[in-house]
Amino acid sequence: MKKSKQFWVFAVLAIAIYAAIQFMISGGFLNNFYSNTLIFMGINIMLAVSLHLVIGITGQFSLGHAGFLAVGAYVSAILTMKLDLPFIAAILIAGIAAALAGLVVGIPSLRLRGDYLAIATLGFAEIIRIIFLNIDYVGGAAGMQVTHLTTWTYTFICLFVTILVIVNFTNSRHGRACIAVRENEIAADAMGINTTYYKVLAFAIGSFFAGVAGALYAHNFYIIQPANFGFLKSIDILIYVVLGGLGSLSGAIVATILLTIVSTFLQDFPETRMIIYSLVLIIVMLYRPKGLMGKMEFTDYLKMWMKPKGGSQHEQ
Amino acid sequence: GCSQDDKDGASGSKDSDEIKIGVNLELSGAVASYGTSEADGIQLAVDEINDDGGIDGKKIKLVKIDNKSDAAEATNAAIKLTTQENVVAIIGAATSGATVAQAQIANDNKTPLISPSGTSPTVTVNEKGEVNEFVFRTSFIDPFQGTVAANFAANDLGVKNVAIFSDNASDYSKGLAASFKEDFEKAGGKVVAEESYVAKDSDFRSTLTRIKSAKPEFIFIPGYYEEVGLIVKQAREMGIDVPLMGADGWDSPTLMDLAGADALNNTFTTNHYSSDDPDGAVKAFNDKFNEEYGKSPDAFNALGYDTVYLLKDAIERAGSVDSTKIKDALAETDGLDLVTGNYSVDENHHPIKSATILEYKDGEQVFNTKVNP
Amino acid sequence: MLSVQDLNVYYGSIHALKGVSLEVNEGEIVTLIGANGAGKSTLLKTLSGLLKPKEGSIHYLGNPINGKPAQSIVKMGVSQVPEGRRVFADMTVEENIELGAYLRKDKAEIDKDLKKVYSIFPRLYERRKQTAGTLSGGEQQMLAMGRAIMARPKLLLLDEPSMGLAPLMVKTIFETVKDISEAGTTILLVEQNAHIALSIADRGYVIETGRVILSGTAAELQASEEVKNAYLGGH
Amino acid sequence: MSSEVLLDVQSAGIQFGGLKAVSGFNLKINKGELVGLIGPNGAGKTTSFNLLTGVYVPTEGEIFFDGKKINGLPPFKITRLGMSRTFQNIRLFDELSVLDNVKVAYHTHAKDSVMSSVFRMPSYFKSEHEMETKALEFLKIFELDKYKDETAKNLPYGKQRRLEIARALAANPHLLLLDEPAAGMNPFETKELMDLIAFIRKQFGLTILLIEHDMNLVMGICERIYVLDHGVLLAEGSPEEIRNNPKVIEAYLGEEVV
Amino acid sequence: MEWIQQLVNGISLGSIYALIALGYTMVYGIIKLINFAHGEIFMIGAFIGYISISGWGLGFFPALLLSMAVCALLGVLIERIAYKRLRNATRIAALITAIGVSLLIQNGVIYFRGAQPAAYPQVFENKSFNFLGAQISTQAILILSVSVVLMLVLQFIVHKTKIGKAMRAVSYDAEAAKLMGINVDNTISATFAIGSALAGAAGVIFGIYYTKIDPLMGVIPGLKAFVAAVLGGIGIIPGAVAGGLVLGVVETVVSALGFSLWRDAAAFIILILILIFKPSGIFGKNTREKV
Ligand SMILES: Nc1ncnc2c1ncn2[C@@H]1O[C@H](COP(=O)(O)OP(=O)(O)OP(=O)(O)O)[C@@H](O)[C@H]1O
Ligand SMILES: Nc1ncnc2c1ncn2[C@@H]1O[C@H](COP(=O)(O)OP(=O)(O)OP(=O)(O)O)[C@@H](O)[C@H]1O
Ligand SMILES: [Mg+2]
Ligand SMILES: [Mg+2]
Repeated sequence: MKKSKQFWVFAVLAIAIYAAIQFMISGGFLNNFYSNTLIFMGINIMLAVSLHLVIGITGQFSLGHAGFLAVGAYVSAILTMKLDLPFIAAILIAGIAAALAGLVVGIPSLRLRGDYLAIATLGFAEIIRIIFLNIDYVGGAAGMQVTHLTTWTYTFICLFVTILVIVNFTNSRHGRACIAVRENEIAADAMGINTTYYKVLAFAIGSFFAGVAGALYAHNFYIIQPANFGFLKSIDILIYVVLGGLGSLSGAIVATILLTIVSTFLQDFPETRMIIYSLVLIIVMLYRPKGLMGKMEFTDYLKMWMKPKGGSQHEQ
Repeated sequence: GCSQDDKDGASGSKDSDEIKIGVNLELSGAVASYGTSEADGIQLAVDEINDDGGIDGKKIKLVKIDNKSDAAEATNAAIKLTTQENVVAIIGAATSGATVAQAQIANDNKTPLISPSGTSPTVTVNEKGEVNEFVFRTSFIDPFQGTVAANFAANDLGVKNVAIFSDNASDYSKGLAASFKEDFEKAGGKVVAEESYVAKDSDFRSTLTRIKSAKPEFIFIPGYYEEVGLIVKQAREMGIDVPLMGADGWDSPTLMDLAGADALNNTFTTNHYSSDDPDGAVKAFNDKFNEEYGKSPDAFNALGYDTVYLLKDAIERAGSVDSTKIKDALAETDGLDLVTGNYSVDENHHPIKSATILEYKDGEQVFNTKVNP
Repeated sequence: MLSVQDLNVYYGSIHALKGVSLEVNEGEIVTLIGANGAGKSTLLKTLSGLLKPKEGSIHYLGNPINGKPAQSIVKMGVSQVPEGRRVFADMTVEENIELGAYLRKDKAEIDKDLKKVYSIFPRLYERRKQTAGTLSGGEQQMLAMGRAIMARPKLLLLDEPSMGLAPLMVKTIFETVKDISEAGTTILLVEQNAHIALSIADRGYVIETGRVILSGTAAELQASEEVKNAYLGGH
Repeated sequence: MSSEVLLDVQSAGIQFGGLKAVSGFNLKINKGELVGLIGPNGAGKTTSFNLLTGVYVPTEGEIFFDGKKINGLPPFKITRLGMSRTFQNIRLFDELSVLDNVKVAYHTHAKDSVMSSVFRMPSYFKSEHEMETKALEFLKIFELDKYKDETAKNLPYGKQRRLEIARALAANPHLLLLDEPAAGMNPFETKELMDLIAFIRKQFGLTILLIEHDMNLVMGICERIYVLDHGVLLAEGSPEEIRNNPKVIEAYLGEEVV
Repeated sequence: MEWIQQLVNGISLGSIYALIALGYTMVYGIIKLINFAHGEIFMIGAFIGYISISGWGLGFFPALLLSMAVCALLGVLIERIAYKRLRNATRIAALITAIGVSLLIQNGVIYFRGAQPAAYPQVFENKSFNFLGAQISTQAILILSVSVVLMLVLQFIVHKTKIGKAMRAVSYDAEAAKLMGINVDNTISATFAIGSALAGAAGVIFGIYYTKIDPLMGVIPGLKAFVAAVLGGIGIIPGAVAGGLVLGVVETVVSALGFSLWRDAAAFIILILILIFKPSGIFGKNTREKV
């Protein structure tokens, strides 16, 4: 079938990218700085893509993604540092713990709409952060030192799985149900869709991958502190999703890559860095209010390109 | 770290007539005020040194990176400084957390890292108790000031029942509170109230009300002047008139403005130095800073400034810009006179500095006692 | 009174009006009929200044008004009852009606008109303290009409005023339209219900995919085979 | 009219604040009937639809569908029992394609689980295929198949109405509720719609309840008509009876009627 | 006695939140924009007051008025430059721009003056008097009364004046508002002007009450004001004050019980509980979309 061919193209392309980069890292062509930037980028993409499922696909305005990142980071750190579990197990359990946290947060709050939901999720994320702040077992404000275990390979595999699962989910009847909830909740309900179930499901899946990202995050930056997971972190993730184009997974990826590059590049201008960064944000939004890619995906462009007179085709 | 063996060979900057020093500070984000203050102090010192002909004829070139008060960014910045910029050493970060985030990188890349104000013991000694070979600090560690304050309260002020009001978001503050408590209880005193606040709060009245009803004779407030100024002011407004005491985090001319001279009467701090110390170096620094920035320096300015001189001394003694030699020289620093006091380093890379106890009297910081480690 | 020449309007790349020209004389009721998506609403929105035409001119009382902001066109006496009612959902019925008179300053006259609106639509009076969003579809349509009447327009643009109304109410609305017209207001009426529209109109235009394809007096159009087949349901 | 009762509303009602929007509403529909619901604006017609479909929970009375009590059930459960509707103000999934709009409605009849779609197991492809063919079938009936890839919100109004009906049909209902399906259509289009309603009713063996103000349509195709006024039932009967009912004429139709 | 004192503490903290939330909810209610830059306008307001009092020696009232005027202007400027183009874009897009503006102002101020705090000069003597054993400061009373008075004024403007009705009309349907002859651009500018002037006033009063101002001072109060506005019901002016007071009292009570570290968490738990039982805030009408 056509869809499965698409999958294989995607898979081969992904493996090629992975191999090329891995080769450059082990061959010493990419120094530590670049490989670390790539890892950072990968983690950010996972965060953006998982939030995209919640906001872009299901239309639930969550401002609490950093909370699930925190759960993943802390749980995985406890597992590797205190319980000496292998990293892979820590990654998985971190995802599951974050998904559970997603359920706990989602079930009461997803009945709220719009900004009320935003503030409730923000509140939950802050509560999560404050809980970690007050647990001495994980170091309180001083945080927890974590061994560096994240590698490009781990990052890539997790990223690949994240994208694959979310793309496949989106392009299924379940994903369509989520989009229907986004487009018109009342009509979705009237069409027999259990809107609460799908909202919570999307939220839990999104949280799961945020948790996985958290595990990679914790094991990449040597230390985790509650201060790293404040609401500004949630906003950073939100920016990726919106800047790329709400509803476009490709957009979320492109925006994350671009912003990470911009941010890295701006390190050379420490005093004006945030000024330029904020100007970039404002200008992009002013000139591309629908985000860099609007609702388009790479595959849409590909189709348009292969079928020049194909008009407006929309997949998903 | 397999690609790091080119460290000594290919790093072009090391043979040039410049010494590249990385600066990895909180220039934006939540604690930008600490980072920017230190950056000012650092810049002043570097300008001075360069105007004087540099270190062994080589000019210092700073490579500044803003870590946005975020540990992840700090890690990233440290990697950039070590692997891209090939700096000789890194100064930063202002907070312990962001410094710890770089410690491993400094060790792996054999680049000395000096935190001007990372006071937590874990900055230089990791959780397993091993010393981070390449990591140093300019400031005291927390326990030392806590001990000094506890002894001062118990012996000099002779109080028995005290309260502690610390900043839960800061490991600095928590560390001080813990060591104060331990030593004060050892000295036979009693802690009748232990309360916390969170940095960036502005209203402390409800907790102060609680403290007041515990009737302490003395309150230890280890925190940064931004909050302490408000705490002192609000405490006095609420009729709490017992002696208050803090540590070097209090040191800033702004504290006086925030709290008001009256409120600050009957308060004490431990500090590295006294800015009205007649000692020439301190006065010269004060004047120069005033001239350059149009304001009086605070502790962060001074620590940033001193960090550059600490490094300069090590490079001169190492006689080379080889990182390992600089590290060795840093570890042997002994009796170096800095603005923030006479500095030596112990085997845990903790500084051995004398502390001064200052008292605020009608808007003036007055020298009270000097305590040697 | 209103003269439109060669109007071209786009939505992005969609060419919605392709060279539309029409005239409305003082005191007339002119109706626009046309299938769904023909561009009728687009035309009315352009006349009110909500859309900017790419080409062409609109003259109202001899003055060019194309490109002017909506509020200055309203000030000149052009008022519109928009498609889909567009009432201010969270404001009360009364507040909605009062907003119709936003640009007027004559308090006494406003009160009089308010009473008049309530007498035309007693249902609105019953519901005057209710928020407009909870009104039934028909009630909202009445409200939108009432709101437009409050502006005392010289030219009233009506976009499908009978949509969703009960038969009795349709009658009331069209009687009201006639009354308003007799009181001296010129009317441009967009309507799906071509029977009724043509029965009260003086003249009409037929629009199809952005073009005027037919025009004439109401009687002429009612008699036209083309109109009969396409818009009157074949009889 | 001796066949099975499909919908049985027993003195249902709802109150908003002080306003009794609908009260003491009794309605019985047999399997296979086509029933009209008319009444002045604000009479409570849409509200009674909302009661039936679970959008509002009745504050009084009971509703039985296919013998089951359904008041209090959430809308999606009622839909799954076999009742679907269109809305007075069109509510499409604006950004979805025409085809996907219909697929969403078929959703409840597909079987593949979340896991099977995420891991693209055979049941996923089977169910996608089934959904696609079914959806296309419905689109064809409504002559919308050539717009299948168009974004729903870009359709002209009349086509949007048709799409809404197609979507409601794809939910595979026994009872279809249509709220003013002919609103905004000209007489010609209304005529087409009447034929279409008659067709789908026969094709799918549907029972239909519709709200409409266009008397040509109501009188033309409904077998029985209920008249609501001020939230209470004013009359019930055949089109002929209703047309000549003086109370209905006074409250709703006006003197000179079709 | 301690409890009366704590209640007084809570109310005075709450009135500060209320004061900031008023302007927030105003802009929020009308434009439906979560104006993240509100906290930064508040900060600018505080700095203008500071400069005019300690730099130019102005008195309290002239400084307050000046700060309100400059902030109003700044608010309008921001709206015209950064938000106007996004009127037809999604609300989240506008939110991101607002975040951008907020970062820009914060970091712009840091760039020009550094991140260190400044201390407000003492403008008037802060006397405390004793009420049932609790210390009440005159400034706390001033803040509470200012908040309540402003609330009444705003409520009057929005519900009783023509411009207020125009604002509400614009908020529900800008296009239909145009058809009423309402100048939508000017109405929105007026909304921003009023909201920002309120932020400016709050900044000056905050400065006087708490003494410390810094470039990041707007972040937390901005967030708290947002929470207060939502708690009270988005766009509902008395709701902002009620939300602010509830927030203040909850935080204080939690601290008073000795859980000061859980203070913010408790505030959010209360928020979430309230929203669960009252999904559109304390004063929000539970209007469901009519189907
Ligand atoms: N906002 C918009 N964006 C893009 N296209 C639009 C927009 N509004 C209308 N159109 C398109 O412009 C054309 C004319 O639309 P318009 O609303 O003027 O039709 P109409 O004659 O009023 O139809 P109806 O009888 O359904 O109201 C249609 O093809 C419609 O799809
Ligand atoms: N959520 C609500 N809150 C308050 N009143 C409501 C609500 N929903 C409906 N109403 C009121 O109930 C009455 C009935 O409304 P409904 O929409 O059912 O009328 P309808 O018969 O469908 O009219 P129309 O033919 O005009 O659509 C109206 O007066 C309306 O104002
Ligand atoms: Mg139209
Ligand atoms: Mg209705």
